[in-house]
Amino acid sequence: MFLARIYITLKHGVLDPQGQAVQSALAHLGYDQVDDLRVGKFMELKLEAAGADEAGRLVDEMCQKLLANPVIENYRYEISEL
Amino acid sequence: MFLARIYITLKHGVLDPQGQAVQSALAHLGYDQVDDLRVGKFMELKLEAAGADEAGRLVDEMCQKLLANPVIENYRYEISEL
Amino acid sequence: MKFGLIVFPGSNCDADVYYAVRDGLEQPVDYIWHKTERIEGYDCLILPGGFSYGDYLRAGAIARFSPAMQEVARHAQRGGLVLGICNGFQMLLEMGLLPGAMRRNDSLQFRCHYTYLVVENAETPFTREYQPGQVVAIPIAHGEGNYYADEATLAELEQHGQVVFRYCNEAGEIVPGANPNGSVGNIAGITNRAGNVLGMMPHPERCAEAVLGGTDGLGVFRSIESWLKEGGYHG
Amino acid sequence: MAEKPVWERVGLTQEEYGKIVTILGREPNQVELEMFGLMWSEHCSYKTSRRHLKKLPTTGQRILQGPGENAGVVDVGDGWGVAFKIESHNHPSAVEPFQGAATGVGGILRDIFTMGARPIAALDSLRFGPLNEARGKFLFGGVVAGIAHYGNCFGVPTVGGEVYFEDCYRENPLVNAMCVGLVRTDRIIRGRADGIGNAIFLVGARTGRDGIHGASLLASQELNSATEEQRPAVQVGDPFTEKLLLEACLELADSGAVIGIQDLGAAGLTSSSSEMAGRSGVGIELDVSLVPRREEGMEPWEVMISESQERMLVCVAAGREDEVREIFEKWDLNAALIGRVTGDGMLRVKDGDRMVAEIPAAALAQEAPSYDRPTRRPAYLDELKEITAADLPDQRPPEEALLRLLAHPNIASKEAVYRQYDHMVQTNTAVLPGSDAAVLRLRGSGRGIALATDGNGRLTYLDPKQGAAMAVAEAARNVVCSGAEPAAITNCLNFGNPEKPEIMWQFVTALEGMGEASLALNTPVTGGNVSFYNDTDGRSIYPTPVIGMVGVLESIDHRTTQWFKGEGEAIILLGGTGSPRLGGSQYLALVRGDAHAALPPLDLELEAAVQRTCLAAIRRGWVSSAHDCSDGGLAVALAECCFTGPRLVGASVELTGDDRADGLLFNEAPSRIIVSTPADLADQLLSLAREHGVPAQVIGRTGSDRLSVRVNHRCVIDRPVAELARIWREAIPCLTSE
Ligand SMILES: Nc1ncnc2c1ncn2[C@@H]1O[C@H](COP(=O)(O)OP(=O)(O)O)[C@@H](O)[C@H]1O
Ligand SMILES: [Mg+2]
Repeated sequence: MFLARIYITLKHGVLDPQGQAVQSALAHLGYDQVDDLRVGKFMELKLEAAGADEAGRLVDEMCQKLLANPVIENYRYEISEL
Repeated sequence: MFLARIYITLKHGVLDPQGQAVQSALAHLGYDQVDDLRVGKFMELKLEAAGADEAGRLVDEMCQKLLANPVIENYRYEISEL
Repeated sequence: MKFGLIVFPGSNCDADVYYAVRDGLEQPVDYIWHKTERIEGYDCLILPGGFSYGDYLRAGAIARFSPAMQEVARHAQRGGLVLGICNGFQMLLEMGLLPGAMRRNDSLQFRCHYTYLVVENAETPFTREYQPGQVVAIPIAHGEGNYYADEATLAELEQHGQVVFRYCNEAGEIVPGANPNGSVGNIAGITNRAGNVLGMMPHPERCAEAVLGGTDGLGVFRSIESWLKEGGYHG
Repeated sequence: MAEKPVWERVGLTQEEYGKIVTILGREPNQVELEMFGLMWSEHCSYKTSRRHLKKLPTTGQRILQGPGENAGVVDVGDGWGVAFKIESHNHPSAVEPFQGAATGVGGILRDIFTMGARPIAALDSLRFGPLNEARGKFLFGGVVAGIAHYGNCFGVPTVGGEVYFEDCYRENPLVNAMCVGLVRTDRIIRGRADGIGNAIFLVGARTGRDGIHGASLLASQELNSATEEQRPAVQVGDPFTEKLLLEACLELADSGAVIGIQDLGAAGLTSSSSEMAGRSGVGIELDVSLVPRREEGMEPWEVMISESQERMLVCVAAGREDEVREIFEKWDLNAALIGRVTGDGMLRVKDGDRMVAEIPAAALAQEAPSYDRPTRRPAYLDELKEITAADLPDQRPPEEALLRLLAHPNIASKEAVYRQYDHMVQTNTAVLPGSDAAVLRLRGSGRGIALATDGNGRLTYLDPKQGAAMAVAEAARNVVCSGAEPAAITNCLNFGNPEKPEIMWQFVTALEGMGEASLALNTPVTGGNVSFYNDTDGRSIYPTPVIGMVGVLESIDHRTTQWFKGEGEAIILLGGTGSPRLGGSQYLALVRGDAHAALPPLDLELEAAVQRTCLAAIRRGWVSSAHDCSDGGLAVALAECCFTGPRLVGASVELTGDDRADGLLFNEAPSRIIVSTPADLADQLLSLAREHGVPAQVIGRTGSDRLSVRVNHRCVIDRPVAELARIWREAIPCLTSE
């Protein structure tokens, strides 16, 4: 059994309205030293696989097919054995 | 200048509708070896601070005040110098 | 009697509530910009629906820091009436005036349609013009209305009659099929312990006029009116 | 490999490049070339369509603003105008359905509030490939969610629209968004920059590299694997910023400091500045270094053509600049003074002190090339036959056909779509989605408006002229059924590659039909949008003109819905039992696999008379329900009358005619309306129809919990309404959850 941690982020240059709004809310709260705030997704899942390589291959596939939107998002992931 | 990576996840025991939906969509695609999928948020931000400790303290405050909702969410973060 | 309606960047049901109070209830009402630091002379403050700050991060999370929100909290503390509708309910949760939190609808989709609600507590200042157990038709329109509270909190809510509205079917049965968003216990609206703060996901202002297809929502406004007339706290 | 010639890199021809050199009297520099490339693209210049669009009727009593501005405006009385327009976002939605559709909504909203109008309603007309395929589901789900995301957050009710599924839209979906706004007639703002020395502000979101070489180029060429490469250009919509921009712009309009406003759409700053200057016959000088940026290191040409969303160009009276700054500050938006109006007609772009472009503004906007492309009548039209029920080998039991039609996604309930849209916000929606047209009350006036979109690519493919006319007729019929008088239309013309003579013929011929129908039904065209190059790997979509219709209700009390209200009422069919021809019908597609055959005829005089009769009867208070017959013919329309309301009402119907039962039940001849009326008023209604020269007959009565239909005294349909309703309701949710 493996644990996958997946990080999905907006591609560079793609507008992040959410990040903008959160950053300006932080600024209003006095945290004006904050910059370049971007909001992405973080997923955790468990999966059965023959080995870490196999698990990585599967997770990569899932990201491409469903978890990330390749048109505007990048993804990366970490696999660890449970 | 520091980079903060913030991970916000739903607390254990709080049902995650999004995680469930994604997991069942994966199962539809044939990935039925996946389990316990949870969807959270991932934020990256840059900030000025006197040192890593100070940066950590600030990020922790921001999480408590705004970035996470303590009723249903947990957060953790990593600070690295840029 | 005077109503105050707090307007946030991204509010979009503010005018609807305004007209429901002004034309439906025929009572005076003012818009109050969220940056207002001193709010005096209002008997009921309303947080309208919409997408304050785009609902980015979490619905209602950013709005709670507006200066006007401190005034709303102060008004509530003194026993004044506060009504949060939809996004307003979400704000009340985020600022802790009401317990619990909202998650995304279990369908993961925005939902807009009429729902049936059963009035579980008809003794609050917001529901006293309804009959206990009355079934009313009031529309919802939200993507994050999936109410959550832990078991202890839920038990408290139940024990003190704080669950005011639940989603039900036309016959008034509280069944899973009548739950549009996955809320625990089909909860659609709750009050605080003192009963002077109500948060509800459905939009009573959308059915306060016959031309809109229903008037069941008017009961919420009429209740507030009668409560105030009978000596409820005036700001 | 030889390098591409410069003109090709910006999508122009050698001749067009030559014309630019003549205009400038020199070679263009890179900034200028990029600007010309976009402005002279098909998408921005209408170089193919312009001369043909001119033939549409555009004037009428109610028309306050026809084509040429950001939106048309009709007079609805009491000093109020309704601004409205429809626009396509087909190619961006094919690449990224959610954001493509969302930014499509954002764009059309801006077109409305640039006019000084507050958006009060949105509609969407959508086409996808089959819903039982993964791509169809993916695009459908993403597009609907994207429209919901933007419209709901912005706070405009999405009150209507249409969705069809056909093979030809598999790779190239259609996403047409319409917006309707309300404006005081003396407060209409236009996209002008009058008055030398007046200030030019860029307001709203900051500028990034969004959509550079994206939207306009995408819309001006066919989709193929090369377009995949353009993905990084995808724009993300920010409805929250748009909402702030709306409030700020309307506040600015109230201040009286505004001379004109122009939204930034395709070709961004280039098109907005040159169009404003062009309309006013002035010049504009602006400095790109003053443009607030989101990204570092942007070149002047990138700033000039960026398609970042949620921005407006505003011309403000000199001396009142601070008022603008104050208003935008209140709404946490940028307002940058980037230039001034000049007197010499030149668009001058500086980067600080450096001049980077100098072009006559009119050359970019109004003097773009215009082509009279060759046309050829497509050969397939000559092969179409007339098919009637008798030509179909064996008759299916009509009841079975009805059940299958009700479950077809083109006919089944669209609730799965519109329940994702907030269709009630602003509390004006008096008839919610689910009837022939949406009705909005106009607060305080006692009047209302009815809104519908209609288009039928299949019919237009089979007969471009009549198909386009039928779209106008159906849209008008829909608003009439809702109690409104048709007032004006906007159109979105979705076609294939116009460089193919057959496509061009479809386009020109469809416009003729649209023009004729608009004249006959007294609904002038106030504007619209053309989307060409809807082809994938050489195959074109059906020619799909979509009509957005605005009708006016004299009194909101005239609003009428399509469903039967109660027992014992007379059911009257206005317009007759139709035509034996089955071409284009859902029924023919069902039994034969395709519907390619000659269309039933359209008689515009009859159409107008049917509509007049229905409206007169509604105004006299005789009509309990009115529903037009369209997809699936009379049988499907009857079933819908039974189960689309808040409670189910059965009906027993008796038809007679020469045609076979399936022909009578399922033909899709136009100009027919099913009306229900209290039994004692039926005779009056029939004689009213006679006065208008409209065939009309009582075909049955409401009552019971079944729909029973007899044709020539033989029972052909007899089913519980609840069962029909279930089939119709569950079809789309079922298909999408598979
Ligand atoms: N099919 C059409 N029929 C009539 N007018 C049209 C049509 N297509 C475009 N127009 C008009 O041409 C002008 C330019 O259209 P468009 O480029 O879509 O406007 P915008 O720049 O506001 O997006 C508009 O005034 C529009 O109403
Ligand atoms: Mg425009």
